[in-house]
Amino acid sequence: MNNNELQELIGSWFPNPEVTIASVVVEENQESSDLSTEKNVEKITAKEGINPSLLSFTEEDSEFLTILVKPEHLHSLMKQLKNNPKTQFDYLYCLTGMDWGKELGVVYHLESTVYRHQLVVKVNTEDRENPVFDSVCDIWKTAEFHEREVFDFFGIKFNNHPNLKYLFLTEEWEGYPLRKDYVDEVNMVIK
Amino acid sequence: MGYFSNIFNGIKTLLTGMSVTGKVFLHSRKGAITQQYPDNRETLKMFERFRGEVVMPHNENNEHRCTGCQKCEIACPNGSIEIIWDRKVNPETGKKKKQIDKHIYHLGLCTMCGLCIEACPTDAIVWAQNYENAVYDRSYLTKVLNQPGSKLMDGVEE
Amino acid sequence: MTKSIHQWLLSFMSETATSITEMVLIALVYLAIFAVAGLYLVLLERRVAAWFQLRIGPNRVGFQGLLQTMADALKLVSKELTGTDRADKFLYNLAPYFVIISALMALSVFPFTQELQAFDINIGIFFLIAISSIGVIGILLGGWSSNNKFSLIGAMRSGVQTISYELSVGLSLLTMILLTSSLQLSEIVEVQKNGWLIVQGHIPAIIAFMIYMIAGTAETNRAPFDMVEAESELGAGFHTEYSGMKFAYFFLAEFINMFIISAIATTVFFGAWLSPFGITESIPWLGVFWFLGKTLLLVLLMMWFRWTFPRLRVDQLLTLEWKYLLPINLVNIVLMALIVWLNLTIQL
Amino acid sequence: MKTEAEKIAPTATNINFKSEEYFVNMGPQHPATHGVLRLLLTIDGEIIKKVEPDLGYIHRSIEKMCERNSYQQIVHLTDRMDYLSSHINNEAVCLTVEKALQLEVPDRVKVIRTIIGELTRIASHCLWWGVMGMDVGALTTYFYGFRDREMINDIFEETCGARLTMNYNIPGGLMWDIHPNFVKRTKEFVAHFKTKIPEYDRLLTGNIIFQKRMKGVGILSKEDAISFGASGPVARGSGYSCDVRKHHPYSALDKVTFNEALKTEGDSLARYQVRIQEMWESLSIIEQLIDNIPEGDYKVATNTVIKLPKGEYYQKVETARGELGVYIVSTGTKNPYRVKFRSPGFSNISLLNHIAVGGKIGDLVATMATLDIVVPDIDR
Repeated sequence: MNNNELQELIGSWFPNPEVTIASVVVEENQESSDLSTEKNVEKITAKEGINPSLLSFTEEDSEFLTILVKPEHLHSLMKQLKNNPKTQFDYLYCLTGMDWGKELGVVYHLESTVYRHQLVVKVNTEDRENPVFDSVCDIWKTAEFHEREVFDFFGIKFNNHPNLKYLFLTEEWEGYPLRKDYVDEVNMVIK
Repeated sequence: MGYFSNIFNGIKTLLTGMSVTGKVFLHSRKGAITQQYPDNRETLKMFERFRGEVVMPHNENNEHRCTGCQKCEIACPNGSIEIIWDRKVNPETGKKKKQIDKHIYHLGLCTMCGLCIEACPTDAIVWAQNYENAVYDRSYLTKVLNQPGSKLMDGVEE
Repeated sequence: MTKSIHQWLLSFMSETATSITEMVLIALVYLAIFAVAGLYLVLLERRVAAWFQLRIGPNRVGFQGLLQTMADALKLVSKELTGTDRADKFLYNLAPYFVIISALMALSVFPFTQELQAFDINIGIFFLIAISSIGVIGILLGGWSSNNKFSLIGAMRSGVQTISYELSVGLSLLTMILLTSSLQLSEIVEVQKNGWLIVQGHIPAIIAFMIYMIAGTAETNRAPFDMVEAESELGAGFHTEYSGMKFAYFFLAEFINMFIISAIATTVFFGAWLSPFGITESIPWLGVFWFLGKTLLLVLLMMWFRWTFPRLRVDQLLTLEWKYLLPINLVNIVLMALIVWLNLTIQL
Repeated sequence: MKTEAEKIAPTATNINFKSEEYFVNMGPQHPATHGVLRLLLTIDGEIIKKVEPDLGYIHRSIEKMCERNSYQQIVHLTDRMDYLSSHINNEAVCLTVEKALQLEVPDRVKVIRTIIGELTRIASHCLWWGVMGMDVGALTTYFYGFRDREMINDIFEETCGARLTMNYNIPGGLMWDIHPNFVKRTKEFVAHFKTKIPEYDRLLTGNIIFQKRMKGVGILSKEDAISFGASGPVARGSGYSCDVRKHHPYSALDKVTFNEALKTEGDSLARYQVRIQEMWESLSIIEQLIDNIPEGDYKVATNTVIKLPKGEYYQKVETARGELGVYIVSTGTKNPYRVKFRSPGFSNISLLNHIAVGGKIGDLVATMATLDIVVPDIDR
């Protein structure tokens, strides 16, 4: 699938409540039954049908299609991405913690080993004191270690993680080293 | 029968393995790859691109090519180069010109990445093929690359 | 010469005192010779390993590194003895002596020449097997008392391994006893004047020899059966916590044991000091070299094993013994018995 | 009330022991962990019940260091990650920067990068083979592996100036042109090594003890390999086709033909055979390219200060251990805003617990050797 088709398909999972219920139902039915028919008509409806408060798409500044999703919908979106036979993103090849300055976030790079299409999912939170996201390690087992790494360096906690404790750092470590506001006057040399 | 063929195949593979090491054993006299290091200092020659340490070549008049532009200092990722420089008046032209006082090189911090030599516009610093860099005290690793009393070679401009 | 010493001692001592003094003297001489011999086996091992591995090996101390092990021994003697907290101190200190003494005791019975045999008892082979299994007690003690889990695992492996392979060593030697009908080492050599036993017994003897070498390698805990030490798994196994001279005892014992296993093989399969054309019978002192030469060849073979093969896993070690070596061994004894009964041996 | 053992091992406190289980601390100084990796083992007799890796003993936070360095300076830091495939790491960063700058490097650069990359892969596999043998107890393999690796290191030293941390790539090309002897020496090596791989097979691969040690040990299914994010020979041993060189070819890899080494068994032996097969494939790639290195420049000029346009850039390459991803977020300044290295070893070590449980201690060591761990690559 190319990026447009992906965007269309994923958008349909998060319908805009302002669009009439009837059209949403039609959309979903079409989604599950036949995608190819009335493609042009549907594309317009699908793009309008996305709930902008839940997730948004962007393709600028990146070679991949990027989805920005709200934290509360992260897990359900990921589960769909993995399990939906049309997307099958079964390979989480990179999980990156991010400090955007104001917000903290996680970036997921996904690939499907069946279709070989790629996708980036981002999730951000403004809560710097106690940032929490849902863990995806029940979907991809590799996330277990990667999320622990993010917990080490950014202090982002993950719900339902089986073994969330420091992986690299010692247990008595204070602060989160990869955050932009981390200061260590002894060990950090700043030119 | 599988039992016995297992045994015979097993023994055969073991003997094949032993033939490999046995062959090496028989040719051990000339096959050894050991370098008897301190003994072969005379014959041990490094390749001309080998990165041993950064040096500044001087010619017979005790002149170097460093203009003190500090490009190497900026290029260095580890801060292993420090340049102490001054503006001095050139007696002939009467113009003020940048001149290095000391080109300090911390071998202990250097990762031999070669970015300083890439950055140098006048080829003032080059790689030396010196490989015996062990010293008894860390302070010996801080070196001043320009020789005392040396000055800039004529005609070298940025 | 021994007679003249005996006469001289008898001239000022009672009979009992004389024999005790003689025993002590002989023991001291043996001890000195074999401690040095063990050290040189270490050097040999290191050089041979190097030759197998495209290296040169130690060649700095003395001519061709001949003094290397002396230097090593000096270093080991002068090293600090360290131990762990809460180790069982008594057993911990006792363990190395078990290992080294059992190794040295076994040396006393070998017939180096017709005359040079310290102790010619009529149960020679039995004595050797019995003595060589005492060493494992030392290993078990050392591993147990070190208060280190790796040592403990190593010791337990050692127990399992030695108990199993003891059987194969015993049975393969028993196969040969059928030919000699004596346990006394001097008589075993005597029988071989009509040809080495490995020739006399042909097929079953060769099978017995192969089994003996495999089981013997396992007995000495050498690669590919070095479960006990297994440095990539257990660090150093049972002697992880030993240092200095106590470690040296374990180390030396391993090499002396290797020598013993090869020496038994030489005696039982390859005619000890006997040479072709009876040279060593007319010039007896040559027999020592003849004996040592054969032994060293077998030692070399064991080193060749060590520097070629990967290590077995502990369950495969037991599979090899109980599923392969032991049944073959039992069948082999019957085969040998048939051959002896039907007079099918080859007599030169 | 804590028991004595729990006091000694503070990180073991959350492990629930059964009465017959005990806890062994394997590493950080242990011959089989290939560096400073610490494994917390829960063992019942000889049988592994749980493996928990404890990382971070050589974590240098390269990702944070990158944030204060310029793009040229980042390259040499990646040498220190997976030091056995340092050239490929350098290449990954350079490719990312070039992609962001939309810089087309000359064909000569691409071909040279690919040849040296494949040589690096062979060198890494040589070392792995030697250490693999040593881990299962065949000590001699180590020296044979090093003998052949030494030839490659000499080639590197002559051309790149260093044997291990070469830093031969710069954004926009190469630091220098190849040495005049490079082609000759590489051909010599290829001819030499073709006689040596069969020797490897005769010494170790065919050996009955080795076969018994490796077969059916540490089985990883294809689904698990994907789910655990495994890559490189580890995943290909499970039949998961994941070679970045095939699926997302970079440099000159789209110009050559080679087979992706694949095995379906998923055990330690399969992973071993995949690596041996990869050495043959790398040789064939080198042979295809070595005679036709195109003429041209060895670099294109870039600005002294490289500023990437605002955006996010991701590039993956196939190192000797698997898929290395470089993720650079730029805000348009001369330093990257965030750099993430997706290292193959980190994902591969996470599946150790999954495949080692139920085996013996010896199996654990053998399995870990087939994962081909480089600790600085895991810790970064």
